[in-house]
Parts: sequence; structure tokens; C-alpha cells
Amino acid sequence: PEKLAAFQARIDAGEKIEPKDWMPAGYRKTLIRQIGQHAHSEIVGQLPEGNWITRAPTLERKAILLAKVQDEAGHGLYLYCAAETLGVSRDELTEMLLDGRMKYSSIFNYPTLNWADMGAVGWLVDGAAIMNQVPLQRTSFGPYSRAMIRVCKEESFHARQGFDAIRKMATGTPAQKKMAQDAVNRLWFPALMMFGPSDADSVHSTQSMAWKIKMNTNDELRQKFVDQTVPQIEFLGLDLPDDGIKWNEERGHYDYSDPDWSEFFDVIKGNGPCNTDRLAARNKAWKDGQWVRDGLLAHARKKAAAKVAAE
Amino acid sequence: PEKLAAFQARIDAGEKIEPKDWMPAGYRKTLIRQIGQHAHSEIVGQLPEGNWITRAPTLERKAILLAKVQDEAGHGLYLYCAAETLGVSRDELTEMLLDGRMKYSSIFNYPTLNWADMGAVGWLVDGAAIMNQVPLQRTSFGPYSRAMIRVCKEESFHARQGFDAIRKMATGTPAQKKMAQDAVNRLWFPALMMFGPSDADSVHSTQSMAWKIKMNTNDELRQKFVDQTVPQIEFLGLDLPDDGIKWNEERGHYDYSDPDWSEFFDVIKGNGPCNTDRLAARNKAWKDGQWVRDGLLAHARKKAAAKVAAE
Amino acid sequence: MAAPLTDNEALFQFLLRMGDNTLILGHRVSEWCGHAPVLEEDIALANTALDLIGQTQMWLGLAGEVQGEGKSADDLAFLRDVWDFRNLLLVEVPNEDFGRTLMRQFLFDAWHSIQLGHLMKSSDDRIAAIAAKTSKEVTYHLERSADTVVGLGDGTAQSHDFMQTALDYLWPYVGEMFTSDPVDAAMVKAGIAPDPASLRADYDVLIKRVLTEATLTIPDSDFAHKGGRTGAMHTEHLGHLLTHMQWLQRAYPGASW
Amino acid sequence: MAAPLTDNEALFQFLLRMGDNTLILGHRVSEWCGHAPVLEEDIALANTALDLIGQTQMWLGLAGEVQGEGKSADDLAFLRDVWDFRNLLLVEVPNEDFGRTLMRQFLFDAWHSIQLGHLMKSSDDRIAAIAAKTSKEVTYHLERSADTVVGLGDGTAQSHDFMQTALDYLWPYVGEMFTSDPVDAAMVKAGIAPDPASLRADYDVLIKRVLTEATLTIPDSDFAHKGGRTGAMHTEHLGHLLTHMQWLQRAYPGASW
Repeated sequence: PEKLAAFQARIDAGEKIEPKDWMPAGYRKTLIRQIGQHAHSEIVGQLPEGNWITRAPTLERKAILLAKVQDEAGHGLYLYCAAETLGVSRDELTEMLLDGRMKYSSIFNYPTLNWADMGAVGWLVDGAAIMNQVPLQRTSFGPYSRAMIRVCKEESFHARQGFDAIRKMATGTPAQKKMAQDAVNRLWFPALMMFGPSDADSVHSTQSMAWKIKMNTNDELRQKFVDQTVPQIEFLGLDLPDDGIKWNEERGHYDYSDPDWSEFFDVIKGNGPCNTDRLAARNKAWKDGQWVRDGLLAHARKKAAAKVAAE
Repeated sequence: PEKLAAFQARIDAGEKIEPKDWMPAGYRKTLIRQIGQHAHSEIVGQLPEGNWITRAPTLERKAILLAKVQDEAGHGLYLYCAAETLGVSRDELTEMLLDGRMKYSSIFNYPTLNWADMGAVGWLVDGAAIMNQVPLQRTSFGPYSRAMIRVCKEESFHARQGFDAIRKMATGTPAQKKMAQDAVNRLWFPALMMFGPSDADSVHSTQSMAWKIKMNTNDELRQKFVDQTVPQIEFLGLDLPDDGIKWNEERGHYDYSDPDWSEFFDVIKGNGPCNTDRLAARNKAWKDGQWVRDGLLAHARKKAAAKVAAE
Repeated sequence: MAAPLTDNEALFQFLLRMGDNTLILGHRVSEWCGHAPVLEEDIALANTALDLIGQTQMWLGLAGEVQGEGKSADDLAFLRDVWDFRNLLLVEVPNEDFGRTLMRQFLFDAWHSIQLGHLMKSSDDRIAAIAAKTSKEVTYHLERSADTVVGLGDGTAQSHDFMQTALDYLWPYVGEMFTSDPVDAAMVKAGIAPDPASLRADYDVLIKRVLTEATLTIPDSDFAHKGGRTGAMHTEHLGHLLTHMQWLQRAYPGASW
Repeated sequence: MAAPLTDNEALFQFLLRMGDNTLILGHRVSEWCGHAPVLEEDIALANTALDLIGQTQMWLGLAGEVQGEGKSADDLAFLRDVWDFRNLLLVEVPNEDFGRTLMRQFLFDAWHSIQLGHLMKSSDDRIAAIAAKTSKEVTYHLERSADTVVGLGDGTAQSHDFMQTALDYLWPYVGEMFTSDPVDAAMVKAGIAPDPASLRADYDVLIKRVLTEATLTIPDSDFAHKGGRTGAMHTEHLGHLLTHMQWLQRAYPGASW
């Protein structure tokens, strides 16, 4: 309890906690869950965009998409490294993803169905992710904070590229505009859900906020996202995806309809449109890759042994 | 030797040899090889056409192609049955195909690269096959003769459909005409090779002809094919695929260039464009299907046992 | 957001649903060509695909007439993109293995045969005629797929596992067959087609009988993926399928084949 | 049958060969996205694909200029059909598994790096400039693919088998890199590019060193599939690849993306 108070004092003073520092078990556990989940999201997040890489319509768009997906894999790598400083290995985390013990962001359980989705994912999904992540650059755990600083820089680049891609669609042929509208309609509510249910309904929030693992309430961030995004949709000349969106002069914010949270919990339970296929794809990659990992490891050991023998 | 003479006398008299009749070992062996090879050709022959079923350009073309490939599988079935009357099982024959001990027609080791190939395969490849098969309706072995009668009827239908398909291409847009020309250019010499090398170079021919397993020389059939096909190419308004084609008033036949027989022997050796992929596809189908065959067999046995127990 | 459906629009949507089911399933089945576990299955699968393509010509042909924009069955099959397709999600899932392919076929055939039984009494003569013509084929498909599901479910331990895995995977795609929407309401009102929900009881009896004989366990969940028959949300698989199916028509527009 | 090549036509063909190789291989590699055996490989494969696509923009961009019909690199990439492609057959074979993918990459990188070394001294400044720009990337690709081939060849018995199987499958596609035709003769004459056959000795030394270290056996056959770089006969695989690669451009002609 004394240690705990000192720990909280450090956090309150804005100090960073480093891996070798003492920390409460709950802090460690919550961080592992949060960072791991974030890492998994980057990995699984490759799939909906990977779905269109082979169909990218121009060489430049293919290059941009490849670079983005490559960045996501890179983010996964930083985040797994950050989680490893808390005493859990990447392989352990991966196993937990593959057998369903750990989650990834539910947004990736929605399908990408037309090329405009590649723009909408960058703009809306990465946009929403950034809302979550920017404050986390100031999170109390050092390695996490540093990972988020790198991640955020690249994510905002992706969000801008995504907006550019969907702008091209929204101002293109009627068919392209239709794709853009369809993408926004499908992804709007799932994007709002990315911030999680209202904090009133969330059990872990208060403690996480005290520990500076969570920096803002879900509703604050969601409102910020809506306020930023609605004018962009209008700028694109697209219809708003929700009849409930209206500027509220009094609040100085946009009103909007609450997403269907039963769908949210359904998707978390495993019943999203793509949960099964996403996990199956990751499991297949892992299983098919076993011989590769084994082979490379065996070779590395042989080389190390040969080096020792030579010395 | 006495038996042998009586056997030959029966053949010379135009009698059919039936499975229960005595026959020389060489006759049996040659027939198994020939019928088996023909059956395998029907099976492997599904692959180059199957390659375009998922890309057929209209519903009607898709239906025609499906019906054709279905017929080919059916021919395979008749022929395996005919071979089985000679004391070799379908599974044995299949294993010999899969491990390379038995061959199939080399024509199927060439790729199908554009939609006009679907026409050209029906018209040229089935057309050449028919030239070989029509006389075999009168072959000395009863089950083989009866199988060929059924096969020939369907094959000539396919050849007509193939001609109709390529005619549509040859009289279509410039791109379609280009596809038709490309198909004819690529498939002409391989089709000529389907009749086999000149009989002068063939060791088995004399005995097979005496036994009425082979009814005409390779060169006779090849000439017949050329004489029939050249006017069709001209009718289609396509360029002749061989500069050496010329009407020979004296012979009353078209002259034509000899195919490159080194290519023929190369393909037989396994070095055709598709040998590896074709055999791999058949091996995969067989291996992946093991559990299905096992399951259905086990169920059939259970049912039979239950029936016995009930009696 | 959409304007209310006219009767004609609803009929068009209904016909697309029928025709897109047979089109997409026929395509999936045709992917097996030359790769089946045994020769008899190569023949049977090609035959099923062939029937389904033939049925597609009738349904989409009529859809084109009803739409009244001069579109042929081929135009509808080869020139729409994902969002305009109205097939059940069930028929667009990949073949994966022979077990999933046959289980999908059975789950579809069972619905299809019941649906056609009702459509034979449709107030629309054209629909009744197509149903009458196709129901014989579909009865045969159902017999065959049911037999195979039983044979493999009650075969070896391995074949049983394959079939149970297939059933578990496909089960969430079954419910969509029985969802109703304004299109269905319009069809019911006009006496053209039954309410999808009304077929469920017969369906459950039918599949329960077969799956029990196959010693398979129906998953204890009524969760259902939706979005195919309304077009709101297909799977990612459909777009890939279309790249093949529509290639030539897309690459060489206006050509005649 | 064809009329004699003009120098410009030969140059155009040469540039297509360079650009189609990187285009098609880049596409194949990009198919791995999200499915690699380990995260570092996901990153490395995406990086390789990215480099190859970037190189394609340069080669096909220049090809379009040389052709003089106002075609962009995108036009060339997305609006030609199979017979107009000029890539080596090697780069269009399917990925199959990670072993074949990496072996194919190595066999290509080895040739590519030697070829670019020569092209840096090309009499055509534009080509020399592209070669100079891309050869650093390719040197890195070669280092990486060679290391991986060694690591897996000399890893476990299982990984060794995978790599030997991959090498056996791919070997007949190696010889095509060293065949010469009138296009090459024109390039040699103009000092633009080396005779393909002249690269074989260096290539053999390079791959022999790496494959020996990888404990793999080079097949004892010099049979070579041909037809890709002349366009005379591609594999059946290329057409399937194009259905995906060109889908959007074919389905929505004239749109800007």
C-alpha cells in the first residue's frame, strides 16, 4: 500500500514508469491486455486492407497501400516489443490471439467490399484510432508512450492518405461516388464503436484513468471524432450516414445517433461478419509458417554453435 | 501357337473378342495400355478446359463448357470400365497415372491461354481425337468398341460446338479475332502431333494393326485431319498456322510441315509447359479426396452390415 | 433512406435473389471441375453446376424482363458489381474442401426444394413455370447432397470431423434464408412467394432428419449472418469470385461470345 | 511471320520485359500480405513488393514514352491481356508456400542484380539512371533472399525438403533468363543491354555458392520453359493473376483513382 501510494504519486507527477520499476500487478496486467490487444489489432488489421492489395487500381495506389500495411506490421512489432518489457513474449501473445483468449479491435471484423473502403479505412478507422492514440503518447508507461509516439506519426499520415483516396472517389465517376457513399455508410457506426461503450457502462475506466493508461473517456473521444469527421463528409459532398447528425448550437458539438451496442457485443462475442475468417487466416498463417520458424531457428543455432566451436 | 492362330482368325473374320475369351498376353497388355491412356486423357483433359469454366463469358458458354467437361469425365468412366474387363482396376490405373507410369495425351500438357482456346480445343483437339476414334469403333475388343461408339457420338458434338465457338471469335471484334488466331497458331502443331510420329518410326504399329487395335496408320489419319481442317481455317478467315500448307494437286491432299518431333518427345519425357502442374493437380485431387473415398466406403460397409444383421 | 418499393421493383429484387443464388452457387460448384475426390463426383458436381446455371438463365432472364431496361440474363450476371448482388451469403463462401462444398449444397438444396414447392403455386405464372421446371432437378440435388452428407457424416471418424467442421462453419449462414423484409412482404401480399420465415419449420424437420442420420450435431446457436439477400453487406469472398466470373465481359465490353 | 523489328520497337519490348518482371513478381509477393510465417517476414515481403512496384513505375513509364502512343505505366500494367506481357515465366508461377516464394525471389534477384549491374553502363542514359536507382534495392533483396534460402535450406530436415522441392519445381524456369532473340540482339548492338546468355556464367557462380551453403542440390537438367519474355506462351497462371490485378481498371474504364 505504501509502494502503491508512491507509485501513484510518480504517475501523478507525470513521471514515466519503466519496465524495471516496481508496478502493481493490476497495472501490469491491464497494460499487457491493452498493449497486446493493440498489437493484435495492427496484425489482424492487415487483412481487410490486404484484401484489396491485389486489386489496387493503379501502381501508385498499390504502393501506398503496401506501404501502409507494412507500417501496420511495423506498429505491431513495436507494440509487441513494448509488451515484452512487461514479461510476456510475443509468441505467448500470439497464441492468445490465435486461440481467442485475447481480442483485437472489432472494426477489423467488418469486410472491405469496395475500393473506397481503402480510403474510408484510412480516414475513418485510422482517424478514430488516432483520437485514441494521441493522448496515449502521454501515457504513464515509458515503452508504451514511446511506441505510441512513433505509431501516431505514421497513423496521421495514413489518415491523410485515406482522406485523399476517398476524396478521389467522392469526386470521381458516379460509380466511384456510389462506392464512397457505400463505404461511409457501412463504416460509420463501426468506427464510432471503436471508442467503446459509454464510460458509464465501463468497469475498468476509472482505475485506468488514474494510472494514466487511459487518458480520456470514450464519450469525449467519440464526440471529438464526430465533430472532426462530419464537416469532412460534407466537404466530400457525401450524404451523412446517420439521420441523427445535427449541429447542436448549445453544446457546441454535433449530436449523433448512438450505435447499436448489441451489434458491438455480438461482434466481440465472435459473431461479426468476419471474425471466423480473420482468425482462420491468422491461424493458417501461423500453422503454415511453423516449418519456416523452426528452420530459421535451427539454422541460427547451428551458426551460433559453429561460431562457439571456432573460438 | 494354335490358340494364337485361332485368335487371329477370329479377328480377321471381324468377330469381337470378349473379356471371357482367351487372348494373347500381348493383346491384353497393349489394350490395357491403350484404353488406360485414353481414359487418363479424358480425366486430365478436364483441366485445360476447367481452367476457363470460371471465366466463361456468358451463361450459355459456361453451360456448354460444363456439359462438355462432364461428358469427358463420363468417357473416362466408360473407358476405365472397359479396361477393368481386362483385369485391371480403376484405382490401379489411377495410381499408375499419378506416379507417371502411365501417360495421357500430350496435348493436355499445353496451356489454355485465351477464351478462343475453348473453341480450338473442341474443334482441333476433339477433331483430331475423333479421327483416331472413329475407326476404333470397329476395333476387335468388344467392350472397347462399344465404349468408342458412345464416345464418338459425343465427341463429334463437341467438335461442332468447338467450331461454333471459335467461329464466333473469328468473326467477332478485332481482339476476339486475335485470340482465335493465337489459339490456332499455338494448337496446330500439337494437334498434328496427337496422331503420333510417322509409322515408319513406330515399333508397335504392325502388330496392333493385325490385332485391329489400331485401324489406320498415323500418317493416314494426320493427312485426313489436315485435309479436313485447312478449308475450315480458311472458312474462318484466319491465317494458316503453317507456311508449308499448300494444296498438292497431284496427291489430291494438302502438303504441310512436319511438326517438331523433338518437342513431342520432350513433352512425353515430362517437359511440356504443363506436365508438372497437371500431374500435381491430379495428385492433389486424389490425395485431398482420400478421406472422402474412405468415408463413403466405410458408410457403405456399415449399411451393408446393418442389412445383413437385419436379415 | 430508400423510397418505398413499387411492386415491380420488389418482384425484380425477388427474382435477383432467386437467380443470384443459383448463379453464385453454380459458379462455386463449377470451381471443382477436374479436382473432385472421385470421378463420379466430378460428374455429379458438373451436373449440379450445369443445372444451376440453366436455372440462372431462367430467373435472371425473367428478372431482366421485369426490370424493363432491356437487360439480358448475361448482362445481369456479368455486369453488376458486388453491392447489386442479392444472393444468400451461404452460397458465396469458398469451397474450402469437399465436405464444406457438399454441406453447403445440402443446406441450400433443402431450402431450395421447399421454396420451389411453394413457388409452383405462385400467382405469377412465369414464376410457377420456372419452379415447376426446376424443382425436379433440385429434388435430385437434394437427394444426392443429403445422401453424401449422411455417407460422410456417418463414415469414418475423419470424415465425420470434416462434416461437423463444415456444419459448424456454415451454420451461421443458414438463418439468412428465413429473414423477411419489405420485398418479401410485397411478394406475400401479391401471392407470388411465401414468407421466408414460414419455411423454417419444414426446413428444420428436413435437415434434422438428415443430419441426425449423419450423426452430426446441429450447433446450438441461432445467430445468423445477414446482408446477402438485401445486398447490404456481402462477404469479402464475392468480390474475388466476380473478378473471375466477369473477367471477359469486363475486359472486352460489347463483344459477342 | 513478323516484320523486322525497328530499334524503337526492340527498345519498347526490352523495357516491357524489365517492367513486367517487376510488376508480376511484385504482385505475387504482395499476395502474402498478412499471411507470412512471422511478422518480420510480413514486413520484408511488403517491402520487397513495394520496391518492385516502384521499379515497375519507372520501367513501364519509360516504356510508354518510348512507345509514343501516350500510354502511362498504369495503362500498360492494367490494360494489356496475357499475350502482351513480356515477363519471365518464373515470376508468374504461384507462391505455393513460403519456400517456393523465397526460392523464386532468390533465383530472380540473382539475375536481376547482375542484369542491373550491366544496365548501369547502358548507352541509354534513362536506362542507366533507372538501373542505378534500383540496383541498391535489388542488392538488398538478394542479400535477404539468399540469407533466407540458406537459413531454410540448412535449417531442419523439413525446411530443407521444402526448399529442395521449391528448387526442383523452379529450376526449369531459370533457363529462360538467358535465352536471346532479335530484341536482345538489337539491344546488344545499340549498347543498351547485355546479351542475356552472357550473364549465365556469373549467375551460375552466384547461385552455386548460395545453394551449396544452403545444402541444396541443383537439378541436373538444363531443360528450360520458354515463352514468357517473348509472349509466345505464358503459363495458365498469368491470366488468373490478371483477373485480380486489372479488375477495377477493367470494370470501371476511364475512371481516375
